[in-house]
Amino acid sequence: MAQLTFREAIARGIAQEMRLDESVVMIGEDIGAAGGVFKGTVGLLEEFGPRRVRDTPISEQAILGAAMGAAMTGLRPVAEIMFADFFAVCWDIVVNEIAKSRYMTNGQMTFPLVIRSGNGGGLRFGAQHSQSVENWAMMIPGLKVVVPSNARDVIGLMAASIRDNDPVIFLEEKALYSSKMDVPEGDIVDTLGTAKVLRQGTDATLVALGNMVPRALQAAEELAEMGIDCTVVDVRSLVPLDTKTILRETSATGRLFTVEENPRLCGWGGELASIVSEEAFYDLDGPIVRITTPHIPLPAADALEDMAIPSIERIVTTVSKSMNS
Amino acid sequence: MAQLTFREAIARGIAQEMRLDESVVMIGEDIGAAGGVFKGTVGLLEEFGPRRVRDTPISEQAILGAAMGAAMTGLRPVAEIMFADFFAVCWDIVVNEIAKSRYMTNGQMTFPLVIRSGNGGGLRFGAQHSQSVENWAMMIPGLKVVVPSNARDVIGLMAASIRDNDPVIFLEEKALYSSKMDVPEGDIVDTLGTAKVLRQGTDATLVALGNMVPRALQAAEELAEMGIDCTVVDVRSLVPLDTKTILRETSATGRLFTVEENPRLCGWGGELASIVSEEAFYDLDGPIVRITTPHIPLPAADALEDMAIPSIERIVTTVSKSMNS
Amino acid sequence: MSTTVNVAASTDIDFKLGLYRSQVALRQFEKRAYDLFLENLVKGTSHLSLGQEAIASGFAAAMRPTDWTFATYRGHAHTLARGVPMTPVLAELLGRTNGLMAGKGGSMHLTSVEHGVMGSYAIIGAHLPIACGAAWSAQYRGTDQVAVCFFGDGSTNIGAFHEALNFAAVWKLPVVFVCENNLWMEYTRTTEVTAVANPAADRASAYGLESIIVDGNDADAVYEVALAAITKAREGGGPSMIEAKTYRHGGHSRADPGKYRPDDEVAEWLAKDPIPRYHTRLLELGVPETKLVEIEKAVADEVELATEEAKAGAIPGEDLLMKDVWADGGSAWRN
Amino acid sequence: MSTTVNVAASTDIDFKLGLYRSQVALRQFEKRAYDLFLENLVKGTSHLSLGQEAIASGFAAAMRPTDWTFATYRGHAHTLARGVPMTPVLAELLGRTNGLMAGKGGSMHLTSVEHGVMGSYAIIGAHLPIACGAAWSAQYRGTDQVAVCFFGDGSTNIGAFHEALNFAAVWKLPVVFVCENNLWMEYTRTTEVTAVANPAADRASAYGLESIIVDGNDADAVYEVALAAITKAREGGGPSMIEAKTYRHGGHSRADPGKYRPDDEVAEWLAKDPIPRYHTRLLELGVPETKLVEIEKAVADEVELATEEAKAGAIPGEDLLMKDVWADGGSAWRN
Ligand SMILES: Cc1ncc(C[n+]2csc(CCOP(=O)(O)OP(=O)(O)O)c2C)c(N)n1
Ligand SMILES: Cc1ncc(C[n+]2csc(CCOP(=O)(O)OP(=O)(O)O)c2C)c(N)n1
Ligand SMILES: [Mg+2]
Ligand SMILES: [Mg+2]
Repeated sequence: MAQLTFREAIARGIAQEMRLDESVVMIGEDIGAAGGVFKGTVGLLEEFGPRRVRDTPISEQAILGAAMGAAMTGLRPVAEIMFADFFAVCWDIVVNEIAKSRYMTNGQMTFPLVIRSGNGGGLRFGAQHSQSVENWAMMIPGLKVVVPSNARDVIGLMAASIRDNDPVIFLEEKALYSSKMDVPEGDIVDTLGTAKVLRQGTDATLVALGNMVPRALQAAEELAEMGIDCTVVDVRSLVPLDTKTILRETSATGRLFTVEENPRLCGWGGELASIVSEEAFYDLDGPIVRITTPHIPLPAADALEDMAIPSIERIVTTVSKSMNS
Repeated sequence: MAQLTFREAIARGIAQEMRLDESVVMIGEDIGAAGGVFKGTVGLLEEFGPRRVRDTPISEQAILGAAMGAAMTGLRPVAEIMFADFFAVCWDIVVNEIAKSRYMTNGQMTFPLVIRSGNGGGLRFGAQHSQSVENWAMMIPGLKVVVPSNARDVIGLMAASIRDNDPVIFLEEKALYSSKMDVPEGDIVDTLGTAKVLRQGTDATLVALGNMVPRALQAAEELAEMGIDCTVVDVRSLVPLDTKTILRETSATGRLFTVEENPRLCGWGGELASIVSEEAFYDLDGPIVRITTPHIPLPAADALEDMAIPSIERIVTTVSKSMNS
Repeated sequence: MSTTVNVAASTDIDFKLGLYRSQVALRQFEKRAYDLFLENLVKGTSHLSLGQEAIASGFAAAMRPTDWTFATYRGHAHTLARGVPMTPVLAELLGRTNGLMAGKGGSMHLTSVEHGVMGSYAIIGAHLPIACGAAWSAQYRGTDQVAVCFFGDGSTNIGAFHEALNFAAVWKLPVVFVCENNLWMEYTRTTEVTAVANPAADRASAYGLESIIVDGNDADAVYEVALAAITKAREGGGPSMIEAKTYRHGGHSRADPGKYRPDDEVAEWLAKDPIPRYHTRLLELGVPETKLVEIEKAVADEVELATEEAKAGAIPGEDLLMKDVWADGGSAWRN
Repeated sequence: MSTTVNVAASTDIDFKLGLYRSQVALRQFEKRAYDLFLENLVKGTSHLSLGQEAIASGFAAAMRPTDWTFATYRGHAHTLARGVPMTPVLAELLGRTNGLMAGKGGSMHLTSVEHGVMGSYAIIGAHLPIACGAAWSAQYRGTDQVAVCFFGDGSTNIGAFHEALNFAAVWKLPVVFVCENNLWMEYTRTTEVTAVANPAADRASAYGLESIIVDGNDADAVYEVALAAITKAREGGGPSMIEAKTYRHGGHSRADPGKYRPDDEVAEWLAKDPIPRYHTRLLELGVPETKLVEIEKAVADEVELATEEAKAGAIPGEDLLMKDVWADGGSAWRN
């Protein structure tokens, strides 16, 4: 067991796979000597050399195009898009090319690649460097979407993503980079499409993702003190989606609350609401409630950003109000 | 009254506004002499001249960047992105720049611009020329999203979009371009954020958008023959969203079915499901059911594409099965 | 296979007959595709390379089977030139299960990995960076494969072009960029919206590359320049960009008659049709006319057979619809 | 206002003193901003132009109040140089209601429409096409406004750069593109990932433009070249691109010490610091030292006052949070 930060876990997860498989290569801006702007790739250039860890120009279309072309010819690239907001400058390569080409070619091509990116707010970077883009990706057929909430999961899900033969959008919550936890030594490999029940309750089910997971957990503790006993589920991957766990845990309590960092419209919580209200309708005891950032761009000022993103307090208030009404 | 095609209505709607307001200008690929690849801009170069109707290089970022810069300095550009799939090559300008800049500047700038684009499938163009992108746009705070389902609405909603002081993504359903209807003479101006109840029923509410509206209507006729009397609502604009009408009509029948051309995940129907299952939960008599394209890229072959996109038959079967279970 | 074989071959009559056959095959195939489009058997759209055949044929002749082609929506010619049989290509246009991708891709997305045809891309510019990726992979794995990437004159104004060219130059990637300059975008003349006269060649220096222009209607000239660039790439000399001047005989797509183009321009280029030109050259080299007629006839038979086989293909069903979104062969996004 | 006034002014001591004051103001302001960052009063991030002041100051001096500036995340200098007061800029960095955008934009998005500062853009390349749009609007409306667009050396490799340059050239737009080449991207040397030595100037010809390089650490030189380009644009002569060679004294952002750069390179450029250089030049022109000290002192007082005022600003509340998504002032997406 060693205390590991979330950012160190990124490098450890990648290194674990690079040691095993020569076809795993890295590409991105400032990922080499600089170790990444978020220090998620520290040590990898030193261990694997510039042939496998390559810095690029500021050319996101070239980065992802290169990853795609390399994947279709036998490599397993791990590409970095520095901030998730920058997906917007290379979105075509992601959604029209990488996501669709296997299907369009009737399975002639596979794209075993991972695109890592710093996701979400909380760092006062303003509207162009703070977006949660998990739903942009979830919306596109042909992409897998992984969003770990802690260092241990980072390693296991990174390994699973690199080993996966499909394109994976791997989102690293910027607000969690400096979070720490004890992580066992040795290789860790997890499974995509498995949600985790982090807390078992009887009254309501809170389903959260990424940076919202620790907040949901903390809110559940506070709600318990108020007499509301919550189940907390960490979604971990939006595609594949562990609907079994989510439906089971929702049916068990009869109430679903989603905790989403994204601005409201078309967030993953809406998708969950539609699945639950179709498939577990008769198990529901009350309204499905979504706790999200309002449908606004994220402001830069700390005070404003803190008001925008769901806080523990807002989760507690929303759940208790709804449960008591 | 004159019979007008959907594509003719595009040009008529734009011309109506260009005659009134010199600041309305057009920009796009092949929109001038060629009249647009879908012939949606025929006659506009002739009437308004090359100063107001300008052809561009194949540079979508430049097209939308130009529209944005022009809008912030007093023009009201109507830009064309030929196929909605191509939003992916200029997504940054749409989501990070146009959508956010008013908010980020604390209201110093306004962006009265319209981005028109040929949207959706049905023309056997394959996965890179057939996407429904309304949800891509709905997901982004700061964008309005309009999707008309008939020629008359095209004119009225186009006028409303051009007059609106916010950026509007105006999606023209490719499958409807050749559809025809009687349209009154004279100027037509509609209101964004108003859904239309096209058919009033008692048993279930079908909410549809764009190309799915005529199919939902036809399905309702067939369902009526089977003894299921449906309300049909045409959403018309996703942002602003007429939740009042949708909640009212859903509560009245107690059942909601959405008919969406988009692949399933994070479609607008999920958003509706979440709104309804929170705000009209106690009025619901049964599960909320979404009828969508499966979560796959759209195939090119006619037979396959027809299987993928919700058909009248699939709507009828899904609704009747769910209502009778 | 070594490059010297090819170099020798270029002076060889049999090699030239092969180039002739290739061009004739592309021509006859696409004429048939057009007929089938007019018969409403080709649904959706289709973009023909009629008049531009010398480029696809000349390049294919300079490539090894292990090399890679990246094409656009106007990709029938590039696909066939690499040796993909006519039947699956035609069947793909018809949306049948015996199509190259069982109907799932359609005319704009022809792909045959087994022939090194690594896809046809319908978003302008996208495949230039993707071709870089394949070239990177060859470089990384130490194979001597080369990626050849075709695109149009109008495509030089999109961002991805710029990113790919710079990236390829900096990484010294084994990729050859080929701009088929047929003067027109869809319905707009490229020079009207482009800051330089030669949209690719005049920009080569912006990436530290040599400016190379070739007569794209002369298969021999194309072959020579292709071979030089491919050999350079194969030997670690990095990327090249070649601008091939040509013209499309027909419209941009579907049934477009191409009326926006001046009559005299069309006439001038029809007179430069690469196929009659090559025909004449072969006669001048002493090839008997009968030999050429024989080739044309053999191609015609091939087209006929492909048409029959394609038309006989089955209509795809639900099994194909839900297949191969994922590497496991399925399309499930949930458990 | 006419251009001749400015041309005359450039030979004028008062004008030069103005240029000096501007550079000193940018310098002192940003040093203060850095201190406040270290005090954790500037949250998020901040990108300083220390060492690059001559460019913002030289250009601003050549612009009319009605002209437009488009800047990047490294935009403090460009914002202040256009005449935006220090207090709202500093307050914006501190996230206060008296900030330029009431805290909603932050350091990377400084905007003051009333001063022609049409935004600071934090996605590399995005503002080049947007500047084209403003220039188009000036052209369309027949005003003689000019858009000036600043960006870094590393930004020349992104697609939007290419699209904007071609577009501006083809439409002959009144826009001036200014590449501030400070040799580095974030932590990577630009020439290591760029195919040409001068990332902007060596690409001008790809857009039919003249290759222009200027010493970006010499405010007079910058002013001259700026005025020429702006005047050309104003008179309908179309766009220009200028590459200004410079260096950032500090790191890329936040508290980055910039250690990845060789010591001798840093030393070489510190010796070329534009402000001492300009100071010396003014002394040589006979300006008394006391005059310069007076300017420096006045600026210091201004910074002091701005700091106090900024710190006194209120913390923004919920009303601001939900304001101005839409032109109606609100944020409602539903009824
Ligand atoms: C990003 C993008 N923008 C626009 C289009 C629509 N489009 C398809 S082909 C074409 C013209 C391309 O011209 P050129 O590059 O010269 O190739 P050609 O068709 O002449 O072979 C256009 C504008 C597209 N497919 N992708
Ligand atoms: C599309 C995009 N990619 C990457 C970044 C991250 N980034 C911000 S600044 C920067 C370096 C820019 O270098 P340069 O253009 O030389 O400008 P400088 O910072 O030196 O002024 C990078 C990579 C970004 N903001 N946008
Ligand atoms: Mg062309
Ligand atoms: Mg720089």
